[in-house]
Amino acid sequence: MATRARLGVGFALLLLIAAPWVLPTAWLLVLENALVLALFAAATNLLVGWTGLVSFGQAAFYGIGAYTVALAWLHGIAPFWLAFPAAPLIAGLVALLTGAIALRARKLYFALLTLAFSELFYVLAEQLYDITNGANGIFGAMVPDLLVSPRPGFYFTLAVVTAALALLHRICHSPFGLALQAIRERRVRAEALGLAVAHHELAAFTLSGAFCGLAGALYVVHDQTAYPELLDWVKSGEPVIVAVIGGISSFAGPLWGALFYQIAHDALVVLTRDWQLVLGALLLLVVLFRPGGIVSLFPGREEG
Amino acid sequence: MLEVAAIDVYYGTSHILQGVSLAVRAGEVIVLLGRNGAGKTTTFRAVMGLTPARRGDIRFENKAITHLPPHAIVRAGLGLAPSGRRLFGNLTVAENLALAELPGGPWTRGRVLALFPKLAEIAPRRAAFLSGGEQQMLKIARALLAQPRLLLLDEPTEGLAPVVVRELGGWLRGMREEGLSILMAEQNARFALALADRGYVMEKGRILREGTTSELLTASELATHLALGPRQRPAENA
Amino acid sequence: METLLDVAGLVKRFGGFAAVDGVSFEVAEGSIHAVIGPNGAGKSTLFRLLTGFHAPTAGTIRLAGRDIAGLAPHRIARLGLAQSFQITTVFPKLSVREQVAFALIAQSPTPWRMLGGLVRVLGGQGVMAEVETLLAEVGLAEVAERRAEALSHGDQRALDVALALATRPRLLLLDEPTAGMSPFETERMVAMIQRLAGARRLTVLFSEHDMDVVFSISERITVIHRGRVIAEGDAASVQADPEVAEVYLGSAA
Amino acid sequence: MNFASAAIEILSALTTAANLFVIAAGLSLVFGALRIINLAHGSFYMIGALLMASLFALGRPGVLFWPALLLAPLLTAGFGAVLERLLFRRIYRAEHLVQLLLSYALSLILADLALRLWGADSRTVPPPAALAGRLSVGGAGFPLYDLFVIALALAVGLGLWALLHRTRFGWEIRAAVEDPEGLSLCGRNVPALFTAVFALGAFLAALGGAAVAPLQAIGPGMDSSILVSAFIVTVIGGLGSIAGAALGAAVIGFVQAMGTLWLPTWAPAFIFLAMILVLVIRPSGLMGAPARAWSEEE
Repeated sequence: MATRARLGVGFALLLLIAAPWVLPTAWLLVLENALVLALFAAATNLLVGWTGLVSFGQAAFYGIGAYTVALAWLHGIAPFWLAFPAAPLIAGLVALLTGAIALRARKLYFALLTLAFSELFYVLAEQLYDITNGANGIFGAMVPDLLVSPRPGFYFTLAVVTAALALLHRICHSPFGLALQAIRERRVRAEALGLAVAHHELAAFTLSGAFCGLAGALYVVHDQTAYPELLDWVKSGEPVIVAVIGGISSFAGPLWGALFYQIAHDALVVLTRDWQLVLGALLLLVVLFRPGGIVSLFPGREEG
Repeated sequence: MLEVAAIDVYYGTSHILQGVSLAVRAGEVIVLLGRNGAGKTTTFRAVMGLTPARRGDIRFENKAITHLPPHAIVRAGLGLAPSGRRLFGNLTVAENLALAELPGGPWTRGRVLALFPKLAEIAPRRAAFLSGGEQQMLKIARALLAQPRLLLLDEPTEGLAPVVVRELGGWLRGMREEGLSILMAEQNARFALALADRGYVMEKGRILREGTTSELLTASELATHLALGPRQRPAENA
Repeated sequence: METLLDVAGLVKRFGGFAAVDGVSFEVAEGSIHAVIGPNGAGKSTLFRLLTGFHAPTAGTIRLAGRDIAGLAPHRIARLGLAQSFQITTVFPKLSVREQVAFALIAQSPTPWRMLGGLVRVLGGQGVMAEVETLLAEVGLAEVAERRAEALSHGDQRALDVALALATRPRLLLLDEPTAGMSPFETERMVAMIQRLAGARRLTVLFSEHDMDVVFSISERITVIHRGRVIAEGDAASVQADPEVAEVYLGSAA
Repeated sequence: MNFASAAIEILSALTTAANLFVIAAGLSLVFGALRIINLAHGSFYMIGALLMASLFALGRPGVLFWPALLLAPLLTAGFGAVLERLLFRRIYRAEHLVQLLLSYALSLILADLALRLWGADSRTVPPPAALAGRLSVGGAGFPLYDLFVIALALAVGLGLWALLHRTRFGWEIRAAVEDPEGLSLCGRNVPALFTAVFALGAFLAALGGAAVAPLQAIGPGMDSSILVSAFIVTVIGGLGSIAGAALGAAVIGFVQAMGTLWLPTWAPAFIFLAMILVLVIRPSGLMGAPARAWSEEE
């Protein structure tokens, strides 16, 4: 990272640490939502932006992360402090298994297969009523009291998201991340150069799934509920859109996108019922005229 | 009838044609010679509007066609029989021909089938299952049905058995007698020069030489550019 | 000289059409060997068979004694056969240095080992130094920070070769290395091939339409036509071969 | 469950499948010729249904059913043509992410606009009097309108086949699927053809929406619920193949009918499992579209 970028990140962290003492609680929650969304979007972007694999099924892993925490509480399987770290592991394991199947298909068919898996898990969550409470979802005191109060909850989320993003950043800028980009640019050539492309794609899918699962577990910390729509394909579209609006070709893009999306959403939902219209129009404009996303508007900041 | 004046053509950022100029007069058969990758196909694509020229002008019968869409260029009287297996393979031969026929010109399906009687025999077959010679026939027939006054032929002998190449020469002479002008890109120099009035030699996106058939047949460049003789290379002892 | 590549009875059929129809030839270690032939002769298919992008219908391909016919492309690459492509296939959005580094680390076997930092995994400065050496060797040191899509055509082809070299090949396969190049770029490429064969003791097998290039640098030439070998020998004998002349000039109608 | 109610369940599943075929055929046609993935296809379906309801409500009850059934898809087709000219034309050569997102963005916008224009309340359209009854066979009463929807799908299937194989327009579409450039060399205006094909796709989606109006409540949310089903049908059959869409619809109809009979709660899961299974065995669907000839050249 360039010095300027380091300074920027440090400054942003300072602002975020100060936030609970400055912002009203309502806005603190918006910010917390934005942090979780940022992780979800950055994790999805490991596939979409870095590897060139368009997945419309990342909500499956997000939802599995959320359900891990919620089900562990509902059935008294494990305490929160065990269930929470287990969430990304279980989501990653499911991603490994589904990825091994979905990655047999290419491009559009891959996107649709991930969508099918996401819908399959959605149906499971809805129909396994005895286990999941079905469409009613699970809600209750599944999170330690400490994390429910605004400031500690915010700091917990901030700490987890920061650590996870640091790790993701590391992965994106490691040789592995470089290999993923090479796959995105020219899959055949990457293979001809000796790269085991299929293994790398599966590794990326698994990692992305694990980080999405972590984001889902954080969602539960925040809202103390899990319900089937968390696994739906519409939910899967969200991190992709956030990443695209922010800019998929840089690491920072999805983070800016998440901040922008969450604030715009929460502000507009109050003002107008046309949030979807605004989002659609914005996405249309970005896709047609600003394929680099929000980050491409900043001068001299192409790579993050 | 066709004037190509100093066109530049790019694929993305790579500069493929650099100031290519050539002309075809009514009734002429012109051959464009050059190795693979010399820019012959790109020249044809630019003339037909498939890869529009970024600079320069293309005029056909004194009408500017440089920026017209391909179908408008076809309707202006230019036809292209492209190289390779460019047929609608899932359509039958009859469907291919019906699709290609435009009204208001001398070529009807009946007349084309009279020129290529073989096509009538194989009319119900899917084009994907034709032999190389049959495909070439169908491609030319298709181009004729668009009623061109100037026909562009890209590598008509490519992949054809020698017998079929001779036959192709016969068809082309027949078409020429019908008053059609022809611009043909070929690697088979002897075949092309036996038919043509004049020719151009292309190399690396430029026109290297222009001349009559007899001039080109004897030109030393032809031997060096198309055949096997080594050329002097000045700075080559690195 | 030892035989590095031994192709015997190679056949590739697509449906009923034999694109490669019983091709046999040998490439001696350390030599510069050309495969030529008119358009559609089967050169591209032959190269795809050698690199594993097609599986042969019949025949064997031995690289240093080991049969590589039908192996996956990345396996063949790891066994020491690298190629540069006819249509330039560098990675457009990566910088020149990044993609040469990638090509070097792609030789590392597992994704998991690649998760750490770049320099550490590469074993310290050594590999980054190798990147710089390679860049200097192909004349790209000055444009190392640029994205490949911003390079000239000649530089892209040079980068293509650098990527192939990064796999530390024994045999370098070049598919029409000077296609679409200006005369100046062509000379640069020819000089580079000769330098690589000389300094790196690399075996080079290439296809080419520019006969000046073919005859000025090849030690041995294999001519194929309609999927078969019709002549083989040094420049003089191939030039003198009447069948070759027939194939290239065509017969009058 | 007795025989009569089982038969009615099966007929109901068949009706759904038949209607899905009409919608999926449009999706597949557009993909085949234009190579574009249209996530706004469900929006055309919804707009068709809403227009149907509005046009129907213009006249005295029942009078305008048949005109509306024709007019609603025609209006939607016109709207589709406009969208093709303004938006989709720009992204034919773009990567699939761009296509997915642009059409998804459009579906968001259309959903919101529909909400504005038609409101959040759902509407109903009764079937015409002639089709309101039931056909009694062996103790089971089959709703006549369901039979009509199945007949309509058969007619659409046959009509599409005849269009594609017996008319010049159809040959042009099939030629464009393989090689649009070659078609332009035949002097055909390919961009105009693409507009027409896109409009035809929108027409089929809207026809599905209009036809389904008497069977369910019409309102917001119809778009996203149908989209996934239509995609599953299309993907199982193979994108770009009309016959594939028919086959996909038949598979889905069968799976759904069996699921409804034996394990009603799991029926939706079976559909996704069927899709996963098909794609794992045949990664481009049962009857995947042929690749464009010229993209395969060496």
